[in-house]
Amino acid sequence: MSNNIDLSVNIAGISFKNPVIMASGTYGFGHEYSEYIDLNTLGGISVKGLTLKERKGNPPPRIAETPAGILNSVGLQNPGVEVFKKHDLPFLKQFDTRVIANIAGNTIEEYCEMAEILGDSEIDAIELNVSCPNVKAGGLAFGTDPLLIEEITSAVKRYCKQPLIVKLSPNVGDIKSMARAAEAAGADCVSLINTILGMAIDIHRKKPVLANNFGGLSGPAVKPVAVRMVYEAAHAVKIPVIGMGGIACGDDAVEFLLAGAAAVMVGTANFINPAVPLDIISGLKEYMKKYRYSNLKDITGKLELN
Amino acid sequence: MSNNIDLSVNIAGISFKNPVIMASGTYGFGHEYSEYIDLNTLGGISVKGLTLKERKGNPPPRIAETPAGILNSVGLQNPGVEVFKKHDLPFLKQFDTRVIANIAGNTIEEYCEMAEILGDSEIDAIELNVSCPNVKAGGLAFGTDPLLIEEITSAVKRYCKQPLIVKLSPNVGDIKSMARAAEAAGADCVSLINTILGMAIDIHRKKPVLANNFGGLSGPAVKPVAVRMVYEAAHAVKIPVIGMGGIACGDDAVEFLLAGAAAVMVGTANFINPAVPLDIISGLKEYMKKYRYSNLKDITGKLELN
Amino acid sequence: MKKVLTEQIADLEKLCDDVYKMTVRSEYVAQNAAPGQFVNVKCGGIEAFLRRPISICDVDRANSTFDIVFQVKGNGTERLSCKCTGEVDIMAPLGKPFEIDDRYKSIVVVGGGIGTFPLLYLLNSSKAEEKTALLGFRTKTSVVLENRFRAAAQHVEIATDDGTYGKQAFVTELLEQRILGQKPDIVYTCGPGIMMRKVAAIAEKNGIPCQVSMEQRMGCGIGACLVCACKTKKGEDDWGFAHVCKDGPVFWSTDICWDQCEDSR
Amino acid sequence: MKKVLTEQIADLEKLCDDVYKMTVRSEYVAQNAAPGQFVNVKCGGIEAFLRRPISICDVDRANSTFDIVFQVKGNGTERLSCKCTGEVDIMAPLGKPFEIDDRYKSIVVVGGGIGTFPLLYLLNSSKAEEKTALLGFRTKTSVVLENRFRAAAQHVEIATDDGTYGKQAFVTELLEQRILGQKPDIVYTCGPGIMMRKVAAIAEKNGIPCQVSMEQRMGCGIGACLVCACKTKKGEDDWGFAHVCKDGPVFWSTDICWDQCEDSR
Ligand SMILES: Cc1cc2nc3c(=O)[nH]c(=O)nc-3n(C[C@H](O)[C@H](O)[C@H](O)COP(=O)(O)OP(=O)(O)OC[C@H]3O[C@@H](n4cnc5c(N)ncnc54)[C@H](O)[C@@H]3O)c2cc1C
Ligand SMILES: Cc1cc2nc3c(=O)[nH]c(=O)nc-3n(C[C@H](O)[C@H](O)[C@H](O)COP(=O)(O)OP(=O)(O)OC[C@H]3O[C@@H](n4cnc5c(N)ncnc54)[C@H](O)[C@@H]3O)c2cc1C
Ligand SMILES: Cc1cc2nc3c(=O)[nH]c(=O)nc-3n(C[C@H](O)[C@H](O)[C@H](O)COP(=O)(O)O)c2cc1C
Ligand SMILES: Cc1cc2nc3c(=O)[nH]c(=O)nc-3n(C[C@H](O)[C@H](O)[C@H](O)COP(=O)(O)O)c2cc1C
Ligand code: FES
Ligand code: FES
Repeated sequence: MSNNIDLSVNIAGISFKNPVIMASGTYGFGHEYSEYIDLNTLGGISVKGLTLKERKGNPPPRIAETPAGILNSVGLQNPGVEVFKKHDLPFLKQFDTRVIANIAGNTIEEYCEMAEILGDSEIDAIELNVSCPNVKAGGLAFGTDPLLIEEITSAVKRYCKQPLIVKLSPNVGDIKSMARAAEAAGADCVSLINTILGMAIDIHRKKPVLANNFGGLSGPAVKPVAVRMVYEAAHAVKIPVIGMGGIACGDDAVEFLLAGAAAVMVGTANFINPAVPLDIISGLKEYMKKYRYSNLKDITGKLELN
Repeated sequence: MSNNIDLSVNIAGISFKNPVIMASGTYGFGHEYSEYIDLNTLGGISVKGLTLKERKGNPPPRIAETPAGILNSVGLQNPGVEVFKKHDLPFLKQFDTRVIANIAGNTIEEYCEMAEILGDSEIDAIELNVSCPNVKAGGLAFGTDPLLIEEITSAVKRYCKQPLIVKLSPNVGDIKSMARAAEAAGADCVSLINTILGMAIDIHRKKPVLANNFGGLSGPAVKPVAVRMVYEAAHAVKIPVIGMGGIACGDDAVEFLLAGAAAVMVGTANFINPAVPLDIISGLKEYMKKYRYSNLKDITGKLELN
Repeated sequence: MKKVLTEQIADLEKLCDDVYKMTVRSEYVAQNAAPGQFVNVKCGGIEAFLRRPISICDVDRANSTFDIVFQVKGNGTERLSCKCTGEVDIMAPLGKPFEIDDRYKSIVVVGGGIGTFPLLYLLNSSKAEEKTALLGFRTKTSVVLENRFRAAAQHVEIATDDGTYGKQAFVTELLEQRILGQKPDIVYTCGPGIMMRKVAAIAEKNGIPCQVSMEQRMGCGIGACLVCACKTKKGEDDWGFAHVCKDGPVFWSTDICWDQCEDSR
Repeated sequence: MKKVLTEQIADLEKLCDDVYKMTVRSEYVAQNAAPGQFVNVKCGGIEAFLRRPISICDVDRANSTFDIVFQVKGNGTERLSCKCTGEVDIMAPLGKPFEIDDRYKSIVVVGGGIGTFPLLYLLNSSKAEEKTALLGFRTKTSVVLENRFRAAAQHVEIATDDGTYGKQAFVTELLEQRILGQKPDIVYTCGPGIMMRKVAAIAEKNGIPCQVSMEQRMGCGIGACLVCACKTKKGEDDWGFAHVCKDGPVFWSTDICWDQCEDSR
């Protein structure tokens, strides 16, 4: 009986063999980690954020270590969506795992164009990274205004052949309204949290550590904030939620599932231990075995408030 | 020359002998820590958040440990402002250190009444904790809406005999507008960050660890977010800024000063090491000695962006 | 002025499975501690960020050492169980001790699991004429330090949940039987909340004063942060939150509002 | 499939002040490493959260060990300097090694400070007929492992900033003098960015190929996270960000855009 543990989950019509998905920007296009772990074991991979044209990214340093976390400011270095489609996607499609294309743009038109370009590709879903500055709205991130989220989601949805995941930014006062806006505009799923805006200062140079001055915080430090936001989002919308932020072991993943996530994403933890997705999967199984759960449905959203 | 280090700072007309102030809610009314450290060495103490009437606080557990941080949900347990004035303030006034009364209310009227009650007391400043739910606005925290911040600040300011510090909540999308609202309404200073809303889950009980379900995150984990917000606030307003969030050593304090803080507050770190304020003060001095600074003005706001 | 102490670890012994006894050299604690008080130990690094409260299990004044006995639960105690040499950073002694008084000629201590050990220090410090220890453990292998209890008390009775050692019974049943025989002047108890509540009820029913040693998650450990709340009675129909680290960990059982104190740690 | 390795520490030696040499037993690294590659070490806990990249200083194939030499800078290297026994958790060998080729009959390595040590492995691996080591240190006490360099190269010249040992000169001046005497077939350099930039300029001016070993703050250490960017030339007038962990740490000096690579770590 305890052998009948089914880790599969269906999100927006796509079935994942397990709920452990690699978070965008932390796993490249899978090449590097494929030397350390069998990508067939993964639930899915969300690829490095893609833009319409190649982007060189920000100058270094692009990373700063902080207590139990990191700040990064990669600045979306990527070869552009077309190159990805031609060169990187075929590599990923060798594996039996779901591939999610994480896309970012400066204008709604850019997002739409990318969705269109990806329409005839083999990707399984599109993840809309709305943490980017909206150049038309004077650099305000799309993801910090529910109206902008609605606008961009419904626009992209029209061009989208695959299920659409909207990845929410945590740099907001009310995450619920952001999740609701995405849902109302037709998102099939929301994922969160993206990184929290932060800064680290080199007190000897009297300058920020990051060349870009500001960066996004990720890793264990953000976990309690992420769990709270995932709980709030999952209780604000009916579409599935993918939770992430600081997950480093099976127990962490269980926290997010209980809070309402249908699946989780794992980012920063890979840097310290490339085998961490396997540890998370087996930790999850152990937890389910202990409590005789056979299905993720027995966990997702099962948190009871005190 | 290197002996002439002056750590004093004047904020809104009050002079602090050094910029290291104990953060509200982490130092009680000073009694307990006075057994471990000479309170005369401190720049100041912001007392446990006061309410108009006694508050019993939330049921336990009120604390959860998280990576490099803690969540707390004390729920403002305190004897009420009158009892504080009569029983606790006299104890604190034995010491040569600044005493800041941190106040919290459910309505603007409550805040005003407290400010009035404290008007003829020996406290040196009032710190407005605007992270409380505004019962009239349906429980929305005062501190997450610039209009509410303006309203409450200008109302309290009218009753306030002492300088008014407005303590900002980090649970907002745009901290700059909150700081500006406080300044526009007559605040003499803003302090930040208060705790970040979070949640920790006991996966075995399938319930949040905290009886109150949600709690506020503090400690080293939040430092990069706090430094960023302090930088943003300090560059948005002309009034002085008091920075806090995860400070645990002199170098941490320097980060906040460089980011623009005139002084810092120290909370969670006291729990681990009651001597931490002294360590911070001496760390600060060492830094100043190393770079031959004689005055905090040589540090505050001196961060150069890359 | 009180100080955070950096003391030498004199010994670390694995008592069973996941229970360890650490002996720490500390003149200050040996001289100043009282039964029921605890130490707040830094277990290490940012991984176990907060200090961990552990009761003092016994004090050896002559040798200036004290013992703590702890069970590995999570990150903190895990790290502590690896420190067999070197120093520990502690705040101690903390909290309100058990009330020891000449009035109490006959005492009974009721301990459950890891909660039994602080009662050893109490037995060793009490000058009562008749000392009884009723100790409950899960199973035979978890019965440790029995000899030290036998040396400290005239009567020691042990119960295990599975009957593999001593009586198969709850320790509360031992207490009920004991009281039938002879009513002690006071009952002291430490262990799981549900057990202490039962002990308190039995004592109160029999008109015996009872002290309980409460647990709660802590921040500062000294009464400043107010997180370690314990619901207690205040006057006739009122209640309030006392604090385990400062007002406790030892309380009179009749002061506790058990509805919220049972097992919410 | 590559693996994260858990290897035994064979030895830890303090070379001077704040510089340590650690010898690690690792069949895998000893068999598979090449000069210029690095190991990414877990220094411990959440305090030093990320791994730390440290170059391989030498390999002893026969004994299946390798050495790293590191300077204590912050939390991570501090912790590493306390590990004299037990295991280390490493990812290794990582990165692109120096190009060693029979074409290069006469080689010069130019090292500065902590950057000198990986060049030892290179010297020991190269089959060049004439090997020269030009090493720059701060002061006399920081000159360590000199004997091993003398055993690995025919010519060893040492410069110190303060003249307390060897010549009082910048190591780049030693290079200029050396080239005046005889032009080597290749120059390899590792050290502070500003030094390597100067070395590269000297080599390029003299038409000598030059390889440099770059540093940058890292995340994953294997090329997935893209944080360890290094500005490099790409075609005629274009440039891009290569990645030190995967495309480097060793680059041809002419590929580097020095404006952003100097000392931005
Ligand atoms: C006054 C007092 C005396 C104690 N005496 C002993 C003793 O003598 N021997 C012993 O083995 N244990 C004792 N405990 C319980 C002990 O403090 C916890 O088992 C320990 O803190 C768990 O830490 P951890 O890192 O291993 O577990 P984790 O679960 O990782 O701890 C996470 C956090 O929760 C807190 N926590 C978890 N369980 C408890 C608990 N039961 N009580 C208080 N805080 C908790 C921890 O301190 C930490 O902050 C005592 C507790 C109190 C309050
Ligand atoms: C390819 C490569 C090879 C290296 N080889 C050696 C060597 O052989 N010996 C040696 O002593 N040092 C070497 N370094 C530098 C070494 O990695 C840093 O000194 C070390 O990471 C500092 O860590 P810390 O915790 O002591 O300092 P902290 O300042 O506390 O580190 C904070 C963060 O910044 C990073 N960081 C700080 N300085 C550097 C730096 N110079 N380069 C890269 N990351 C940095 C750390 O890895 C960490 O993530 C090498 C660096 C690289 C990139
Ligand atoms: C180096 C790095 C690069 C990232 N790049 C992207 C990106 O391109 N697109 C995106 O949506 N999120 C990006 N993220 C955010 C992660 O996908 C994830 O939301 C965040 O790191 C929180 O998860 P973690 O704590 O498990 O890392 C990046 C994170 C890191 C650390
Ligand atoms: C246990 C606890 C209680 C707190 N109570 C209050 C309070 O009553 N009023 C307030 O303004 N802030 C309160 N805070 C927030 C702190 O004053 C401070 O803003 C926050 O903890 C960040 O600083 P730190 O990381 O140094 O702790 C409390 C924090 C903690 C940990
Ligand atoms: S732990 Fe801080 S008051 Fe008890
Ligand atoms: S460190 Fe991740 S790409 Fe180089």
